[in-house]
Amino acid sequence: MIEANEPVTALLAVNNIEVVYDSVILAVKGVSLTVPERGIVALLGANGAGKSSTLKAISRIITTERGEITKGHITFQGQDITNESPFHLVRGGLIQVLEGRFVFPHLTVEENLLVPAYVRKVARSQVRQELERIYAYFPRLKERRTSQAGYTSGGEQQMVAIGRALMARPALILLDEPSMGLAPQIVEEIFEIVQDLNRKEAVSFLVAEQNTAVALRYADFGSILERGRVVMSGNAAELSANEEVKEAYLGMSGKGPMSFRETKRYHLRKRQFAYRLA
Amino acid sequence: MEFFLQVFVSGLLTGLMYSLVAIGFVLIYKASGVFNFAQGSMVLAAALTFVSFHEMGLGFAVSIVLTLVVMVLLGILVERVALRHLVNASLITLFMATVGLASIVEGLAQFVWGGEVHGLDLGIPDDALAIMGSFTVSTFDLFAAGIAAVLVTGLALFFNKTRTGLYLRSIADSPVAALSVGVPMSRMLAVVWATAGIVALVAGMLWGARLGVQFTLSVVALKALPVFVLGGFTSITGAIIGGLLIGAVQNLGEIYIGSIIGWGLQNWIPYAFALLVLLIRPSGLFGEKTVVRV
Amino acid sequence: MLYREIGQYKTSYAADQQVFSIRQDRLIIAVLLLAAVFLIPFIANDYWLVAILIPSLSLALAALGLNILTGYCGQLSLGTAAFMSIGGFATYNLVMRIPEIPFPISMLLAGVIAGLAGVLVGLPSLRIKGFYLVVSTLAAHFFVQWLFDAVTWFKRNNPQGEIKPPPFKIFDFVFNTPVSQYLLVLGFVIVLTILAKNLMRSTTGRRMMAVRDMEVAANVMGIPIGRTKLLAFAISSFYCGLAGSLYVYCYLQLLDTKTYSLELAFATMFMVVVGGLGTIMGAFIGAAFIFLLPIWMNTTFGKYGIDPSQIQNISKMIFGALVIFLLIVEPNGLARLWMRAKDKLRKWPFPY
Amino acid sequence: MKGLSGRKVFGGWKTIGLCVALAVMMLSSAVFADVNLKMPKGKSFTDHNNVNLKRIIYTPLASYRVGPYAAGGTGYYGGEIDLFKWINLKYGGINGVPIVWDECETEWDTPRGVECYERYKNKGPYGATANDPLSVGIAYALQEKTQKDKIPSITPNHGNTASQDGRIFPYQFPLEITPYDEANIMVKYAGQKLGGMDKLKGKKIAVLYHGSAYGRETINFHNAMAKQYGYQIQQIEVAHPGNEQMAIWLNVKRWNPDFVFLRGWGVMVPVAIKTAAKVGYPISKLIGNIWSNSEADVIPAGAAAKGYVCINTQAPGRNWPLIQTLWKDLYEGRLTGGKNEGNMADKDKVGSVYYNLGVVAGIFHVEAMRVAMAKFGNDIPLNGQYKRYGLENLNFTDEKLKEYGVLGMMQNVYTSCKDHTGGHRGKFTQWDGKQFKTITDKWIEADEDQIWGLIHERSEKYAKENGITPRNCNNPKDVLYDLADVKK
Repeated sequence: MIEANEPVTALLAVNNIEVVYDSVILAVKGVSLTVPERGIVALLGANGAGKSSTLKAISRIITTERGEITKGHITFQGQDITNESPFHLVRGGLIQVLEGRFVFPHLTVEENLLVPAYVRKVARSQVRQELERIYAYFPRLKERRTSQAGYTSGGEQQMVAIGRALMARPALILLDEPSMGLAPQIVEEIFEIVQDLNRKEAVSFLVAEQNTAVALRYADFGSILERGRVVMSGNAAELSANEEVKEAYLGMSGKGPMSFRETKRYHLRKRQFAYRLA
Repeated sequence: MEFFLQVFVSGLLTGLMYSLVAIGFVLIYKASGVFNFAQGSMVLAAALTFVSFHEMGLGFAVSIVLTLVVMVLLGILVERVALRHLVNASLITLFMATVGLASIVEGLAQFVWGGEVHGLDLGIPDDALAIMGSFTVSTFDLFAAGIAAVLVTGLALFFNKTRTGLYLRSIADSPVAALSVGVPMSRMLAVVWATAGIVALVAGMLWGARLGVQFTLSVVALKALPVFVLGGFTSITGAIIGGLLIGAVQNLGEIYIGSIIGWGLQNWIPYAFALLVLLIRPSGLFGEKTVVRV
Repeated sequence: MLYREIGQYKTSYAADQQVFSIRQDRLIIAVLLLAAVFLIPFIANDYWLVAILIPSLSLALAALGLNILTGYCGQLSLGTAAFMSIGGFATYNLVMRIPEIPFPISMLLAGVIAGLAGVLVGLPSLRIKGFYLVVSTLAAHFFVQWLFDAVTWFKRNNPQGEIKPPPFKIFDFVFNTPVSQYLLVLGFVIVLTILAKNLMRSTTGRRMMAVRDMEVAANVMGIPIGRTKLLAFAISSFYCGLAGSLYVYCYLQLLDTKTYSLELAFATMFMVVVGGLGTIMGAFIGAAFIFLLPIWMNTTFGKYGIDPSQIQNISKMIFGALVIFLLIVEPNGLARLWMRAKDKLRKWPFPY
Repeated sequence: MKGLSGRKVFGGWKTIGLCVALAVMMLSSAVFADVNLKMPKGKSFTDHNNVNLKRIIYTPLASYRVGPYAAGGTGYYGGEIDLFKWINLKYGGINGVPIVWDECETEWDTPRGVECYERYKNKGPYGATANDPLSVGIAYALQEKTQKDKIPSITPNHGNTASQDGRIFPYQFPLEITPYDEANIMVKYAGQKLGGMDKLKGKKIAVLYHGSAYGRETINFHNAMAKQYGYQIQQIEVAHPGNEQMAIWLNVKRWNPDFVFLRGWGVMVPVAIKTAAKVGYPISKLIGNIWSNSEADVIPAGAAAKGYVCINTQAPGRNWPLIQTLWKDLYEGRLTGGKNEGNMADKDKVGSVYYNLGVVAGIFHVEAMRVAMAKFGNDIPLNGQYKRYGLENLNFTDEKLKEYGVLGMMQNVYTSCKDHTGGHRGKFTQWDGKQFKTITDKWIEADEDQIWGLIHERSEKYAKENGITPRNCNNPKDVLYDLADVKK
C-alpha cells in the first residue's frame, strides 16, 4: 500500500498502446496507464473492454493469439519491454496470472509451484524454503500439495496460479480477473492475500477486474476501460466516490434505482464522454 | 503349445521395435502436445545419414556422433522454423504441419543422400538362437529389447527428475500457462526435438539393420501409431507395454485368425485391437484422463 | 475500389440470409460457374481435362465430405480413402451384379453404402474423442484395404489383380470422352456443393458446429450429440463414396485398393486444413492448391534441366515448407486468408 | 532476445499480396502448361539446347527415382537413357534420327503416371512413340487410352498378363515374360532341382505374395499347377509393404515346405530373406520371382541373403559387350570427351539387374523403330503406330543379339500379331554376397501350351465385355492394323 505522502515512482508505464488481432481487429485503441512502485492498480471495465488484451500485451502472451502491438510502447523499471519475450520478462520481475486460472492440470500442486522457481534458477537447497514461503500465504495449498492441480477446486486453482507467480519473486504481477467464477467469500479471501502480499513482499499488482466494488476497495488507483479506451482514471477512493462510476459500475445511483429511460440516456452520455476523451 | 509360445514371444520382441518409434511420438507429444507424424521420416533421415557417413569410410563411432549432431541440428531447426510459430495452434493444424514436415525431411534426406537402398550391419547376428529345442529367439531382437529398456529408463529419469523434464511436462499441460510463468519455450522445444532426433537415430539404426536403410523405414511410423495411442500418448511406459501388446496380438492374429479368414491382416489387427482397448479405456492404457471443468 | 457493399440494403429476411449477400460475390460465382460449364469444355485440352480438372474436382468433392466431418463437426478422420474405396467398389459390384439398376442410381446407392459404413466407423466416436478417434478411422482404412484385396468376391472373383471398371453411362450415352467425363463430374460437384452449403446453414449444420465447438455445452443445450456425430459421419462418407466412384470411373479407369491409399487420405486432409476447416470454399481452394502445386513445381523445374529425381525431392521440400508456412501465416486456411483480404478491401481505405 | 515474441503476424495488405501471388502462380502454371507442354503435333521440336529438330523419335519416360521403389526405377531408366544417349552419340540416333526423351517422376504412383502420360503424349512432331511406365498400375490405367491415342505400351516382365494376346490388345506389349511364364519357369526349376517334374508329386511349396493386385495375379495359376503336378501348395499374402513377416515365417517353418516362392516387391524381399534366417529356415529353399531379383532386394538383407536364388530374364553383370561399350563410351568418356555423362549417379550400379533390364528395354524401343523404318522406309512419320508395328515384329535371333552385343545376356524374343510377349524364358541367378551369378546355363522355357489356354480365356472375356473383335492374324490387313491403309 502506498502511503499518502510517499513519492510515487512508476514501475510500469504503458504509453498509448494499440493492439490489433489478426491484423484487422482493433481491440485496444491507445491505452496509457502507470503502475507505481508497490502499488495496486485496478483495470476496470465490462466484458470485451480490452482489459485482458492490455494485460496480455504487457506480458507478451498476446503473440500466441495472433495479436500484436501496432503503436505505443511499454516500459518496466525504466526499460523498454515492448518487444521482450515472456521468459525475460519473468526473470526481470514481471509475471502474469492468466484469466481462467491456467494451472498445469496434470502436475501436482507443488510441481506447479516449482516451475517458475526453476525459471529463476533457484538453487536446489533454497527450493524448500521458497515453497514454505508460499505455503505460509496459502496454507490450503500445503495440504493439497501432492494432488493433481486439475482436480483442485476453483479457489484453490486461483491460489496455485497466484502462488506460482509469486515463486518467480516478481516485482509486478498482472492479475487477470481473479474473481471469475468464484464465490464472493473466496474472492474476498484472494484479495486479502493480494493486499497482504503487497504489504509484506512489496509486490505491485495490476488487476483486471469486472467486480469493480471489490477491486476498488483494495486498489490504490483505478483505470476504467471502455471499448479499448481509458475513459476515466484516478485514485481508487476518488473513483469509488464518482457519481458516474457509481451509476455505471457499482450499480448505485444517488437517486435510487434507475428507470429504463434513464439507463438509456446514461449510456448515450457515456459514449459521448468516451469520444470526447479520445 | 510350444508353437504358440514361439509366436507369442517373437511378437513381444517385434513389438518392442515399434515401441522404439512410438517413444519418439510420446516424447514430442508429452512436451508440446503435438503428434509428430514426421517421426517416421526422422527415423529414415537418421538411418540414411548414418549409413552414408559410414559408407564414406568414417568409423562407426564417428558416424554416430556426426549423425547425432545432424539430428540435433535438425531438431533445433524444426523448432526455429516451424514449431515456434505454431504454439497454441489447434490440434489438427499442428498435426498437419508435422505431416508437411515429414515431406520436407523425406525430400531433404533423399536430396542429400539419394534414394538408393543401403545395407546396414551392426555386427549383431540376426539368426535363430535356439533356447529350448525348436523354440528360438534372435540375438538381434534381444539386443533391441535391451536398448529399449535402457532408453526408457533414461527418459523416465529425464522427465521426472530434472528441471528440464518438469518444464517439458508443464508445456505439455498448458503452453500458455508455461509461457506466462516464463518457461523458455523455444529452448525447451528445441531440446525435445533434439531428443526425439536421438531416439530416431536409435530406432533408425535398429530398423535399418532389419529392413535395410531405405524409404520404407518411414512407413514404420504407421505401425507405431497404434502403439502410441494404446499406450495413451504421454506415457513412455505405455509405449513399451503398448508395443509388447500390439506385437503379440499382431503375431497371434496373423497366425490364428489369418489362417482362417485370409492372410495379410497385420495392417489392421493392431488398429482394431487399439480401438477395442480404447472403447474400454478412452484415453489408452496409461493415458492421463483429460480433466474437463466447465 | 469496386468491391463495395455500400448501397446494398437488405429489406427482407430472405435477403439477409442469402448465401452470397454481396452483389459482387454473386456476380463472381455466376461468371465462374458459367465459364466452368460453357467455356472450359471448348477451350481446355485433354491434358487439362483428364490430368487436372477431373481429378481435382473429384478430390474437391472428397475434401468437401471430409470438411463436413472434420471442419464442421470437429471429428478427426483419416478414413477418407477407405470411404472412397467403398464407394468405388460398391459401384462396381452394383453395376456388374445388378445391371438392371441404371448406372447413376448405382453410383448414388454406392454413396449410401459408403454412408452406412461411415456410421459404423463413426460409432466409436460416441466414446472416443479427439486424436484417439484417428485410430478408429485408420482401423477402418486398413481393414477396408485388406477386405477388398483378400475377399475376391468384391472383385467378382476376377483372377486379374487390377480391375478395369466399365465406363459411366446413362441409358445408352456412354461417358468415355474427356469432355463428357468432365461435365459429369462438374455436375455432381455443383449439385452436391449447393446441397452441402445449405445443409451447413440448416439446423443440422449448426448442431454439428455446436458439437465441434464445445461438446459439453452442446449436450447441455439438448443437442443429441451421438446422432449429430453419426449424421456427420454418414453425410461425409456419402460425399467421399461418390468422390471415390467418380475418381475411378471418370478419371483413373482402374479399380484397385492401391489407388485409395493412405496418402490420398492425407492429401484430402491437407486440402481441408490448408483450404480452411469449416468452409465450403476451402475444400475447393485446398484441392486446387494441394493437387496443382506438385504438378506445377514438377513442370516448372523440369524446364531448367535439373535431374528429375532431385526435382521431386526439391518439390517435396517446397511443398512441405509451403504448407507449414501457410499454416503459420493462416492457421484457418486459405479461405480465411481470402476472407480477410475481402474484409480489407471492403474497409479500404481505412485500415481497420 | 527474440524468443517467442519473434513471431510475425502478416499485415492485411501482405495478405492480399499473398492471395495475388498464389493466383499468379496458379495462372502461370496454366499458361505454362499450355505453351510448353502441349506442343501440338506437326510442329518442329526445340530441345533443351535450343536446337531445332525437324525429325525426332520422341519417347517420354514416366520414371521414378524417389520413394519406396526408387531402386528399381533408377536402374531401369538409367539403363534405358544410357542406351538412347549412346545411340544418339554414336549413330546420331536411329538411322540418323535422334531419340529425344523427357523424364517425368511418378513415384510409382498411378495417378501421377496418368498425369505424366497426358502431359507428354502430344509433344514433339509426331507425339509420343511409347508409354513405358515400369508399373502394372499405370499400364492398366492407361490401357484404353494408349489404344485410343495409338501409342504402344511397353511393359517388359510385367503389365496385364492377358495383353500377351496381341489379337485383342494391339497396343500392349508385356515383353519377354509374363507373370504366368515366370511362375511356370519357377516350378520347372524346382522340378529340375529335384531331378524331374514327376518328383514334385507329394512335395510342398509355399508362395508368399505381396498384398497387392500385382501379388495376387498368379494365385489361380499356381493352384492350377499344383493340381497338375500333384504337389501341395499354400499361398500366403504378405501385408503391404511387407516389413513385418515374423508370424508368416513361423507358420512357414511349421509347415516346412520344400520350396518357398517369393512373389515380392520392394522391402518385402529383404525382410523375407532376413526373417527366414531369423526363424532358421534355410535360404537354399527360397526362390525369388522376377521382381525379387535385384541387388536392392538382397543388399539390405546382408549376410542372410548369401545363396539366394531368383529368376532373371537378362543376365546381370558388366561383362557383356554392349554394357562394356556403354561403360567405356559414356562413363569413361570415350565418346563424351573424357567426361562422365552416364545417367547413373551411382556408377557401381552399371551392370546391375535393373540397369541391364533397362538396357534391354531400350533395345526394344530402338529395334522396334528400326524394324518399322526397314519395312516402310526412312521417311515415315516416326509415331506410335509405326513403332507398334515394329514392336509386333521383333525378331531377336542370335545374330541380332550379337549385333547389339547382348548375346547370352538377353533372351531371344520373337513377337507377332498373336504373341506380344515373345520370350517366355528365364535363367536363374544366385547372390554370392557381392553379386549375382547365373547358375543355369540354358534358358528355361515356359510351358506355352498350358499358359495360352488361360491367357485366351482372360483376353477373350475382356474382348467380349468391351465389344472388341479380335484381329485375325492370318489376314495381312489385320496384321498391319492401323497402318493397313498406308500405301507404301
